[in-house]
Amino acid sequence: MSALLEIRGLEVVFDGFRAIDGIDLTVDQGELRFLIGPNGAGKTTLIDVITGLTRPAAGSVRFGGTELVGHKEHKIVRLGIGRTFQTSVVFEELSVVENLDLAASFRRPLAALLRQRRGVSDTVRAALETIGLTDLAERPAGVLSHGQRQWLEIGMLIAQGPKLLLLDEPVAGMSKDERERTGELLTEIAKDHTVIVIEHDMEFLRRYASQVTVLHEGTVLVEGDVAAVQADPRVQEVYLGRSREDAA
Amino acid sequence: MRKAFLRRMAALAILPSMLLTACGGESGENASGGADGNTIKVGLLHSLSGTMAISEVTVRDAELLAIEEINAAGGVLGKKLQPVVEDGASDWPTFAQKAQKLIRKDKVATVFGGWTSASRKAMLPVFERNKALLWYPVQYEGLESSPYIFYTGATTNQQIVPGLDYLKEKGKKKVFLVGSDYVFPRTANKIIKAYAKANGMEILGEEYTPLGHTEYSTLVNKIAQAKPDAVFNTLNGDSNVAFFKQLKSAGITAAQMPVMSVSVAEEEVGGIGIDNIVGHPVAWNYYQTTPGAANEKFVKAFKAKYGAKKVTSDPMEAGYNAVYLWAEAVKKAGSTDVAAVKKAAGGIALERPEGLVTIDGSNQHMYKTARIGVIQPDGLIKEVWNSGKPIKPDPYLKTYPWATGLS
Amino acid sequence: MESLFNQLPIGLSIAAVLLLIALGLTFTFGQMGVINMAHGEFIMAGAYTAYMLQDLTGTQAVAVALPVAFVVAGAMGWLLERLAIRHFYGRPLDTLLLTWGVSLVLQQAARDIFGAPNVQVVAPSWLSGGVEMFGSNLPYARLFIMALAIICVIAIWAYMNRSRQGRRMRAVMQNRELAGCSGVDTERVDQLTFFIGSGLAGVAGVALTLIGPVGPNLGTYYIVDAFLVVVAGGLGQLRGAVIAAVALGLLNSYAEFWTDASLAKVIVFAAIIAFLQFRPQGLFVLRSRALT
Amino acid sequence: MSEKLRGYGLFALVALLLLVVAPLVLPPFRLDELAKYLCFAIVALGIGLAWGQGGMLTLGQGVFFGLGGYAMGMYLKLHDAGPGGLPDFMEWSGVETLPAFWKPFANPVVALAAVVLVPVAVALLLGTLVFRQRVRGAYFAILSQALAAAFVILLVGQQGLTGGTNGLTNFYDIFGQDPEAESTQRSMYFVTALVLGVLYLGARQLVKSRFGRLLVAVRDGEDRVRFLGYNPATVKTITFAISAGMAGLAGALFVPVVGIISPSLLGVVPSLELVVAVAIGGRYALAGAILGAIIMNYAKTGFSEEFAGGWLYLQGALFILVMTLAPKGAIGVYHQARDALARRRRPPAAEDDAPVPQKQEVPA
Repeated sequence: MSALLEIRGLEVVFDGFRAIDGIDLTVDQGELRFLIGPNGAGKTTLIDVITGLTRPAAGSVRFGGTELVGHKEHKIVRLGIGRTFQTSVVFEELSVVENLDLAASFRRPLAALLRQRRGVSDTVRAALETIGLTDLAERPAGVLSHGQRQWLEIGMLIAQGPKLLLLDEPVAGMSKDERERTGELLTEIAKDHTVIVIEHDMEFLRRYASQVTVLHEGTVLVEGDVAAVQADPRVQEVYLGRSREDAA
Repeated sequence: MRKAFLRRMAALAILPSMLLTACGGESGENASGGADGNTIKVGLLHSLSGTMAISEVTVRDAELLAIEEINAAGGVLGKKLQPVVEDGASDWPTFAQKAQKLIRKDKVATVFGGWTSASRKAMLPVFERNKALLWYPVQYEGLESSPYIFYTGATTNQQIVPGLDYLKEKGKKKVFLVGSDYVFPRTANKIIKAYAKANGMEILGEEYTPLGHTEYSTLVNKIAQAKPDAVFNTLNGDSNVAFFKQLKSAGITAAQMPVMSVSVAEEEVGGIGIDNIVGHPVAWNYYQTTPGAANEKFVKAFKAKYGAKKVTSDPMEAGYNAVYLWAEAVKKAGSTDVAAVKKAAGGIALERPEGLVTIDGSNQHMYKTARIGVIQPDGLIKEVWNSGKPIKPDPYLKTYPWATGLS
Repeated sequence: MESLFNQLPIGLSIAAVLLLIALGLTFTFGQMGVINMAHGEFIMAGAYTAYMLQDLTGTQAVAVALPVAFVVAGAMGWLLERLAIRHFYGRPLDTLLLTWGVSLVLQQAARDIFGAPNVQVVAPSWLSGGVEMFGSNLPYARLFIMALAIICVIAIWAYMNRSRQGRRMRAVMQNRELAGCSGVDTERVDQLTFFIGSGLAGVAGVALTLIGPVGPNLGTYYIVDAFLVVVAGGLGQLRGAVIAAVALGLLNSYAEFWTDASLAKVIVFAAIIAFLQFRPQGLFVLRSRALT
Repeated sequence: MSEKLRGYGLFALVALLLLVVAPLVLPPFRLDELAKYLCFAIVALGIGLAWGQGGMLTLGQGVFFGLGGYAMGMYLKLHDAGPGGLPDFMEWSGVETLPAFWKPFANPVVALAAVVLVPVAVALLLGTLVFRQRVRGAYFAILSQALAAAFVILLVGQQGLTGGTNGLTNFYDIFGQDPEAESTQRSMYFVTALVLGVLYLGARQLVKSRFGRLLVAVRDGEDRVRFLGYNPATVKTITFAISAGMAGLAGALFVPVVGIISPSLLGVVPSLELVVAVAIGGRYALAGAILGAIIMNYAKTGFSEEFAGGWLYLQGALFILVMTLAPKGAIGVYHQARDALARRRRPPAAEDDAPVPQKQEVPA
């Protein structure tokens, strides 16, 4: 296995506040990596930097040997990195299938985009089946439930055909059943993709994670498999200490 | 999706049918021409809305007054005049289209209308191609003589040139030119520069500001630094207010640097603020205070009809005259036929509020007396100089040796 | 070279006018994201307030009218917010068009109430005359406007940073939901913001009677310039608006001095487009992590 | 398939009304007026595309209308002046030699190409500068408005080159026809109606294409679109350029239809009025944009013929009401009424053409 994503010496500063303070992180091809950490640890900021939304003050992010820092968002997507957001953003006025079709079409030349879509492409059909929204394909995305929207987002991600998927809290706000289905979806996707997941939900983590990285105050605190990380006293300190503060 | 489209198109289809029903009636009423039975239709085409409405409405009022008076005196050729009023909406293409409507649909005998040069230029082709008549009541930049337009306001040799004569007489040698950025000021200033060259005057500066401009501190500073004897002002509309206010607050008074204006009349004085403009000269052919029985009658009738606070001004009087001059030509021709009226109009002379006005048949402009006035503390304008006799109109300034090469 | 200096006070005085007309917008546009095209008509309302007060106060109308115009225009703004704008939050472009409709109605109303011609507002005698500065005459009227602009800026700054209400206003601006959850009555804050923003337009209107026409078209002469100041200055940023007004005022006066008034306007516009290439959000931006 | 046929059938019906019935029934003067409204409808179609579909509130379409109109007007002026001659306004403005940028317009092919290409080029340039920097929403609206203001000042100020406030007028020969002749006006009407029809079909095709779906996506979530691998700036710039090209074409048609092009048509207010018309007709439907432009201009003429001042009240009030009560405009109201009816008739409404849900615009 070779390293797909290599982050070295990353620093991000917001108005004097160091959101990320020197992170090194390596994710290998085919890995399913969970990122956890208390609020303000820098998880989302890290993903923002990888996807070009936030510019780092220092450091490098290399993806399959290509430096990502300085590229615009859509260029990074075109290199093969896809992401979701904490609050799902799907295009409510477009139908489910149109949402997926757009996600699958960005490699088409502009002239081809000017033609009307005829039928459903194989990529889109496969994505529809994976996320289980085939029955709702022609409905506008605006009528979907919260969980269905999250799945649609994941489906759009699959349709993009990326090499690396970044999921930001995919099960937040979901019912128990929905979490279950999302977990299965995740396992399914992880078979043939490299995935990084930000997640708070410990139970979800225990069930589906293998490799975990714990962030704290902008640095990597611990890295390892689930059991090792959970047993680590520093991790307990960070989470418990935090909760003690909150209670006070 | 198809269905949605279909329904949308259905909605779109309602519209033309609406138009059809609306216009069906109109085409029926069209059958009657401009001079049927006991009335003669005449068109009044001024801006009743938009930025120019403020000026043009008063001209329309004066024209309506004239029509009313003529009707009260028995009308023309035994028929009453029936005004058809249209709104040019301060928009030049609208002027062109409304002119076309008046000529083709209403079949009016003549049209009185326009104020800005732009509106006249827009209407000109419509009148020329349709061989219809337009009476244009405002002073303008000259260099035009359409066979289908009668110009009842001053051309340049009846306003700009006398204004310069007056400044020269007063010993003002160094002049600064200020104008709004459009055709009248630019043409006027070209004439002024030629005049200055021939008469030993010096032009210290020539500045234009966009229409509706209200920030004059830089310009006032330029003037203050140039230290001219006088300013020749061809600003238009609201810009005059800002200019005079800022000139006054910079401490420049009429006594040390008179500003000769050619677009400020009685109506504008109030808005500018009397104390901001008092003592400054203006050049026109008519003031509310111009002596004579004809003017007394006009002012009295106007105030009686529209209110005692209303003032009369040069363009209003020129519009009022236009109706009388046309009526006189129709009487002389014995018909409203355009060719006959044009032929009869030359040489018609009427005693008007501004004095004797004679139509020059060769260019369809008027012989007019030039009058220089000074703004009084009561807001009216007092005449301080006049040309003594009506000046022959010369829109191309052919009789002025210094003006060769201008047109 | 002399002109380099004597245009300076003129540029600053233009800046003061720009600042006065734009200050109200930094509230309504900046704090609430409402593009109020009727802002120009609130300026007009302020000017007509001064005109109306002349009957009572004679030539001191301008001084007396300042607070009255603030309340009159403020009340109009408050009414507009209550009746219409509050249904439009989150739809800035719709508000723009809505308020344009309002501005049309207000213009025509002014025409019907006060007549189409400009009216006269007599400047108080203590404002006639001026001082020499860098070889050019700076009229007292201009100094008055500059002083007024400075006072307004200080007052707003103090209000925003020192008063309880002002802090609430900033809280709502930065995070509406959070402020709402923390017990701030966001609706009341919106009303107040609109009242103050519109009131400032009224104050500007009174000041403008000293230098410009007072008529139904008054608002249309200033509205585009006012928005350009806010765009260049950055949303909701007082210091941005001040710097942008000064920069645009100076640019305008020097450009006009060396070219002419028409070209100066075009130059200013080109400069703003060029500036936005470097600072697309204006001079100062509030950082936010939210997407869109 | 039958629905598709009916759809085309209706389009054909409207075409029949515009191309056969209207010319037969309307007096020539009214037909010429309708032609003028159709010109505005073409601009409105472009606004519907840029604003309704793409979320770009362009308040400066008058600029592109003007560029197209002036390109056409310059050709006609030069044609009237003859080889080596000067347009009349240059003579009285003291311009003695033809300015260089006028020269290419003596060639009808160049002029006709410029009618579309110049506005498109300007829009591409502006779009690239502005959208690349993610200037959007209200900022874009204000900038486009300032552009209209600056453009008018420039046109008016350069009188010797552009005809100043007067604009270009008094054309004698429009491709061999007398512009004031009824036959010319009639054929110009047909040309305008045909152009509108073709552009409408083209725009509809665009909206239905993947690009059109992408455009809606950009409108509703520009930043999200980036993470789908598209550059929203490109999508917006292209759409803006298309709408500019439409406005340019409309301007070019306007010149022979009305016989004048002048700065008073291009400024802030006329540009805004068209946007308002689109909003009233229904911005989310292309047909709504066209409908709005025709109705509003028709109402404006009718109203101002009756009482001039009242028009401002009516326009303002109508507009406030539409924005408050029916932000989707006339077409939106029609859809609502239809859906309400459909629901009453068959309770489980089929969602084959669900109405556009209440849209939140992307804030700046």
